[in-house]
Amino acid sequence: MSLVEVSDLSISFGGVRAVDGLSFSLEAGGALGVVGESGSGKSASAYALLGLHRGTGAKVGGSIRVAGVDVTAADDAELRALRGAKAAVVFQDPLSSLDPYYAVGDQIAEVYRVHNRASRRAARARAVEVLDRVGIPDALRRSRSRPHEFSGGMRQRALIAMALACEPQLLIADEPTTALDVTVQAQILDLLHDLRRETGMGLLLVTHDVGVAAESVDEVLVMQSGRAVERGPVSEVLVAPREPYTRALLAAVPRVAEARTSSGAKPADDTGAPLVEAVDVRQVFGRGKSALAAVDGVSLTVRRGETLGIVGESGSGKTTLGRMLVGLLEPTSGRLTRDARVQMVFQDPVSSLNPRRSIGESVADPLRASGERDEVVIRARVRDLLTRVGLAPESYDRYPHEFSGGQRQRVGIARALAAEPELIVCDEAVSALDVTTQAQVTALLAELQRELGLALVFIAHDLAVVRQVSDRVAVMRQGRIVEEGEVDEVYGNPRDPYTKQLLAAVPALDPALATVRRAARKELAAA
Amino acid sequence: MAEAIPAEEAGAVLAPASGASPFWRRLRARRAALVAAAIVALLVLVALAAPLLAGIEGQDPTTYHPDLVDSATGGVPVGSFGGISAEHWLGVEPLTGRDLFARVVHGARVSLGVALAATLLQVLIGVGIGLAAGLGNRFVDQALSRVTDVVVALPVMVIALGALAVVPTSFPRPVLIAVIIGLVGWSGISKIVRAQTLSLKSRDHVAAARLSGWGSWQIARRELLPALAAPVITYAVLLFPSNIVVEAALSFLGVGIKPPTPSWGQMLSDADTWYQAAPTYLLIPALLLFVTVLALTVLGEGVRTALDPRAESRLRIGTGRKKEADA
Amino acid sequence: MKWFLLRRLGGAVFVLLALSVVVYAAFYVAPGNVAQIACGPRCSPAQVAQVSEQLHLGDPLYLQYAHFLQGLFTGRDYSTGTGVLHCQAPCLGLSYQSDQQVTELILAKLPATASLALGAFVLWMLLGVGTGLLSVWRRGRPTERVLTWITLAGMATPVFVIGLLLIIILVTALQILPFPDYVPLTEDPEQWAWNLLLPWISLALVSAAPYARMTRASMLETLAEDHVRTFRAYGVGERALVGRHALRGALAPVIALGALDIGSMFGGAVLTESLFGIPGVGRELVDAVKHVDLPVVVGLVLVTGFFVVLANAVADILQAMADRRVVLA
Amino acid sequence: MRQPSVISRRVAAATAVLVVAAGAAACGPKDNKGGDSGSGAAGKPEKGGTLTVLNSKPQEDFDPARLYTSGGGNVPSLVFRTLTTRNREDGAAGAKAVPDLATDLGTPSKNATVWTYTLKDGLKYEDGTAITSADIKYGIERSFAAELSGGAPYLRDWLIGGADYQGPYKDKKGLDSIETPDAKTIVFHLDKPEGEFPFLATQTQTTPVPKAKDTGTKYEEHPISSGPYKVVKNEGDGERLILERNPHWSAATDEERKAYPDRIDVRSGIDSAVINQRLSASQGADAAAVTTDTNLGPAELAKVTGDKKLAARVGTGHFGYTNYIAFNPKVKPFDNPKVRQAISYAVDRSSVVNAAGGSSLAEPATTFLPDQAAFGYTPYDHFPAGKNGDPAKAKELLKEAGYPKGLTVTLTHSNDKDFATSPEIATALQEALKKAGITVKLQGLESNDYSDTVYNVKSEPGFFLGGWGADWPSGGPFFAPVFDGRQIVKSGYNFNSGQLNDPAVNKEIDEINKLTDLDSAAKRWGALDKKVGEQALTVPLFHPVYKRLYGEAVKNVVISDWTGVLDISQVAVK
Repeated sequence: MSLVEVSDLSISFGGVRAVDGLSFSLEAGGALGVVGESGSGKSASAYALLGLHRGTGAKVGGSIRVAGVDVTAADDAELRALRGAKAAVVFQDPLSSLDPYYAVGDQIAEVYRVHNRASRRAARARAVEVLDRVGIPDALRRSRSRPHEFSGGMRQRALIAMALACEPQLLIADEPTTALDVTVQAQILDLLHDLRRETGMGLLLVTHDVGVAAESVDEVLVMQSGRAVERGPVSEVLVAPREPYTRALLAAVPRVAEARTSSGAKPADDTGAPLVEAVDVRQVFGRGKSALAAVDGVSLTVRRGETLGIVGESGSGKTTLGRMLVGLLEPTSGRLTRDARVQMVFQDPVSSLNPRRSIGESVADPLRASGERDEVVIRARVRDLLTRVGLAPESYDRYPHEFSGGQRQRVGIARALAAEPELIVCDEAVSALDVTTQAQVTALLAELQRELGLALVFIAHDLAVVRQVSDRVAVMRQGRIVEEGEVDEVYGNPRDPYTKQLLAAVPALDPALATVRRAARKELAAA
Repeated sequence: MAEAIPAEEAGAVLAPASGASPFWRRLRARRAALVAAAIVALLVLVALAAPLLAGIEGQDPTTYHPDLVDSATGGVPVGSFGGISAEHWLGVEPLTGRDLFARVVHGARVSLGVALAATLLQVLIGVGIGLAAGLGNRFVDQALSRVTDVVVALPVMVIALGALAVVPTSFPRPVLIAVIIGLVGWSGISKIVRAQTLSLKSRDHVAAARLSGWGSWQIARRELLPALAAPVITYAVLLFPSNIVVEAALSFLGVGIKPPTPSWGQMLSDADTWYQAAPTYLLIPALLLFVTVLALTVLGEGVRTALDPRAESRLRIGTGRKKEADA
Repeated sequence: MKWFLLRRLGGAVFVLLALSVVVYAAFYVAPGNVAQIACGPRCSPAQVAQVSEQLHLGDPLYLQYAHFLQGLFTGRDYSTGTGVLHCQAPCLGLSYQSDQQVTELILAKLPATASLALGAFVLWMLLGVGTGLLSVWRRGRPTERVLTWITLAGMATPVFVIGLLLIIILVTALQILPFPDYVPLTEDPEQWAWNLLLPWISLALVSAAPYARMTRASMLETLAEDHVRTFRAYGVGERALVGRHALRGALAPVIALGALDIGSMFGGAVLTESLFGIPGVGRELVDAVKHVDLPVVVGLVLVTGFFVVLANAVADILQAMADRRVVLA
Repeated sequence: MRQPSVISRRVAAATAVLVVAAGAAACGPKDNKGGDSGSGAAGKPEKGGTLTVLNSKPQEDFDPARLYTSGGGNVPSLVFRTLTTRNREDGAAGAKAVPDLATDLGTPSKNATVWTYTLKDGLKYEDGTAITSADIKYGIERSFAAELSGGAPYLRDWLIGGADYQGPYKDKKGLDSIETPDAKTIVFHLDKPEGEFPFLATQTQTTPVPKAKDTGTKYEEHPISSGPYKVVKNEGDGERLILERNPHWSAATDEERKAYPDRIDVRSGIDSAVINQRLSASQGADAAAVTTDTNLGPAELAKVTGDKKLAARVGTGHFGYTNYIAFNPKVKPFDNPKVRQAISYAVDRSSVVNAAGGSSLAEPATTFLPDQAAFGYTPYDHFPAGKNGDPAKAKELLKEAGYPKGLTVTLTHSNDKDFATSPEIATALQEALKKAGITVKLQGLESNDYSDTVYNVKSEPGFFLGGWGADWPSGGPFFAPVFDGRQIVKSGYNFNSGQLNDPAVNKEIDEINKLTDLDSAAKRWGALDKKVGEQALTVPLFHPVYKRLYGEAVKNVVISDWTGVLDISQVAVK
């Protein structure tokens, strides 16, 4: 009798049907990856395994059996006994998945005591044991500190430890590494891999990142808008997909290993004066002992028509540098000259547009600011821009909440173009988007660059995307540029060890390589 | 008087209220808020039409009727229930014999008027100082917070008596009282506005506006103020009833509205000893004050949840009842 | 945190000085012949002049304020006719009305206000948080609707109306409680509590309402947080989720508000004190202002100001701790 | 005395609830047999027990030099004996002065400008030391010191050199106009004849203070007692005062003070409503309780009259006080007597009485002097307004005065709810005058602001509410300060609001002051009041009536016509 048996599962929230007739099963000890874009219903299905939709007003149809328990029929007590003991879950955002007021050790002990008769002291000992098992140094002392004293990666390890505490038969991981940096992501995936080998527990890994799936699961299930599209061993589906959707999905995934495909951009015009030049710029936040140098002595130039990629993990100072280049932030020291009109495209589609103003008005903002008063001219100009970025001109009077993330980024781009800039700084402009939308938006940017001779500064943490878009690339670490150069040169044979470590951590699409690269990472980490 | 003003956060969340229509739909959905809105509308109507209503009854708030009170027993109104009769719908006032209905109706005009003016003043000052503290540099922020501390620390009693002593008596007293209450109660709003401005400042669309070339005051007007409307309105609607209570408290301490202008607070303070001899004299203003403040608070609550779309969804999560889930 | 405390301390000193200047200026400008009032209605102009000279009322404002500051830091000497009375620092001067040292006067009045404030604080915290917790625990059910209505009613009634109703019911009709007549704690604790019960209850009923609302709002907010979902996914029961996690999350902002309110309570709940005849700081302030007794008013405003500023600092600290999760790694 | 601070009506800030408790054992009607003519609980009063006094106002400045009392005050007279004091008998006799420390009421000589007193034998302080005339001289001199201000102005005005003397702390040599030839006698030299000096001698300023024990402003904490009780505890400048028997007081030398209770506990700072509530409930210690400063308000009165048992425990008294409208003839249109007379006709006294608490707490007045024999009350009503005013007559007079279409005036009043100059009374007058075509605008001032404005010649409004009380029951202190031209004070508090400076009136006042036969003096004051009344400088409105509750166990309750309230030196609780 298999560990998980789901047949004809359907979930709908209010009128929207999120999951429609999904059936799959998972053998004990097996590892299944559920891959799909946002809105494909992958997370909703995973949560249904633990009956988490109960009481939220969602309508759940079909049957779900987990470790011998019929979840839909189980009463509250039975369900609670299942959650944590037989099947445990690790959520996406380590930032908010732990209670900020209790020590990490106590929280794990609390979960342990729900399922096992144990004294408080014994539970705490168990907590320290599992914390140590997931590789948290000096586990006893760290078990007494509170979540905000842990880094992102450490907190995700603590959550995995919490899952291990009651030795469940099944671990459900919902986008466990999406919020982490690529190097930390690799460590977490390796940890999951070792734990499975050691405890033999089943793994249901939900992710939008095909690479992550390739590296850590045996079989993969591709989902699209609530339905299963294709299922099979990872080596088959990811290498020779049968379904057209899977093929399109894989095509849209940027490869860090491949060179730029469409490099038809005009050669960088390095004759004219640079649009923006930074010489040893620094930006220090806070004062006295608690001062933090976000950008610590960076020099770079951006020429007309060129695309400079800036890549680095969180806390590397790449966003701060971007804001300084645009002039939103004055550098604490160093020189920054800028003789060009600059604009910016932001990361978060929700916060980049004023929710109370129609998208047409948002795009018209720069025009009004530059003194244009004639409504007819403004409206016409905005309609052109909307069409240019691939949006229906009639959507002038519609509100941001009526658009998807991708469409909103297009509005952001249209707004940037309205000011007829010579340089656009894109700060993680596509990081929040699904792979397919990501590909369309990057293609749009490249098209605009060619047509309008724009210079682009493309800031991102995803090395693969940066490679597809940039002519030159700079790798940043703790406020400094550790390596800079032609994109193929830097990606081909990186000189700086940090760049090497970064590139090694990016999950490869080919599962066969996975074990080889995992070994290489271990040896690099040991060095 | 410190305990009359609730300084709690309104708990309003800066949820991007997507457009106006859903707000009205949600507000209509809340029955209690609708009833409250009706009561408030009725009260405002009564306050505005005070002379008309008193005219219908054929009385006015100032005429003395010595014959309707029994002088020997300390001025207790003649007749049952404080002298309620055809001419005097709510009876008469002990000692003076003035018509209670006319006084209550005119009192509504003063009490509601003063509270409204005070609330508007509080909103103006609060938003002004809150925005300045939020947008200004560290030094400005610190200085303004200290100023707020000074205002919060000054007991309203001292300000009231100080102002009464300084301002010439020809100055209309209700306006003076409204200004005094207004000067005291704005710290709650300024705290909220400052907090929201700080979080808004870091929003991308504000940065985009700056990049488009707008100056910081234009940004305040175009980007910040519309976003501040929701929390400020919610807090103001809650502040309004507490201002009525403060006006009543000031009259209670003898520094509020001065006779012969009637106000509910003043009627309450006169009536406190009559609770046994002429109970209606105390109960009518007390009841009216209670109903008004309750209606306004309920309306305020309704407005708050209507402006915060996530309110309903929060209620259901985790109530854990099995049968509802499988419906 | 050290930096924060230093800045707030500096701020507090500034606020207190500003307060004393504002009050001095207000009273210096206010009409009302202080010397005549201090001397007595039938004093001859000569006598009034003597009193005015003795109380330095003739001096310009800045000189009077300088005397005040000198008294505050080094103490001052007053002639009692036959000898000299040294009022040591921090000396807030002598009351014009009663020639008592203002510092002594306030210290005599503070216990009454403190007992009223602290007793009421405990009651309204229990009542407020309790109602909030209950209404979250019973959310969606009729009890929550009823509790919400009671809290809204609580917010809608001024303290002197509730006090009156309680007196009518508990004292006159049922005669369970005696009419409150303040007995100092040191004299007879049992009587002290018994007499303060009524003022505590009425103050608590009015002040508990905002706490109930706030507890409910922040608990609901915490219940929607991810970490509560985590624990629910690990089989932790609803009661533990509400009692342990949601309540703990709500306590910090509630206590911060509590600190703020108790600070202003030390300013003397003027209304409650007058209604129940409690010889507290609030009533003293009303009398002092009416008799234009400047030293007492300045002294009282400074003392109440001190408590309010202290409470603000404590409230901000608690708020900062509560928002610690925002300032993450 | 303008506004008697000792006896004040219900204070504005008080909030009140009156309970009518079922009440303890009812006690039968009292008979006034025996030497003790007081009412109160049945049975013969005995010594012992503790009398509790529940007051709103503290016994502030409990120093004989600083107290402004009428006849030595109620609580103060238990500790401070004076040369003469008020007769403690019930009713009209109570309005006379009797000897206390002195053997007689003083022997006047040189046309009543020199008064000589001899002290009784065997007078001792609480510490056993003897009381000498030098102590009395020093006691009076102290009241001139700036630090100990607050007393009545008469010693300063009457004694030779009184105006410039600055008290013993500054002028070490003392006041020559007081001589002490030997330890038993003291002679006062006045700058003009004062027949009523014995009344002045009842004030606490004539209480002996030994120079050795004087501690200036600190003396009030523990003044040396010469009366039946000594101060055992004085907290918060009179907020809590405990008196116990003074062993060295001898009843033989003091027929006036009965001093039955062993201990008197004076508590203050209590809400006046609370006081009335506790006195009517009369539970526990409150059964043996009285009040010396809180009257029944109108609302409480309504309940009391409905309950026989409670009504029996209410002491009703009349204190010489008149509330009136004052005119300032220097301000138009009040310079025209016809306008003043028109207003006198238009006044509706019944609605004013209601605003002052109803007919049992205020009696309409048509004369300036109070309606008590001691003041030489001579009834007159020059401008009869009847019960509710005579608007027709008033209009007629206004036409004659040149205001056919009526006129608009401003009435100034205080904002305090003191049932005397309060907004309620002002609005009552406003309504009445409207009927006579006179539109009245109200100007309410805060209490301090009000006194400064109306009692200052420069800022005195034309038309304002006023009130005047008696320092002692005689026409002199009541009539002279308001109508004597020489008492107009240019800078400082002036009480002659009409600013009348009529030589004939001034001369008659001096003549009456000369008389030592107080009865004939009273008749002369009555006649003078009637004559001056014709000028309508004031419109008398009402005289207050004081009603006060006392505990069930209180015996021998004496209401004297001098103070109008219960005399604490007579009551017993056993």
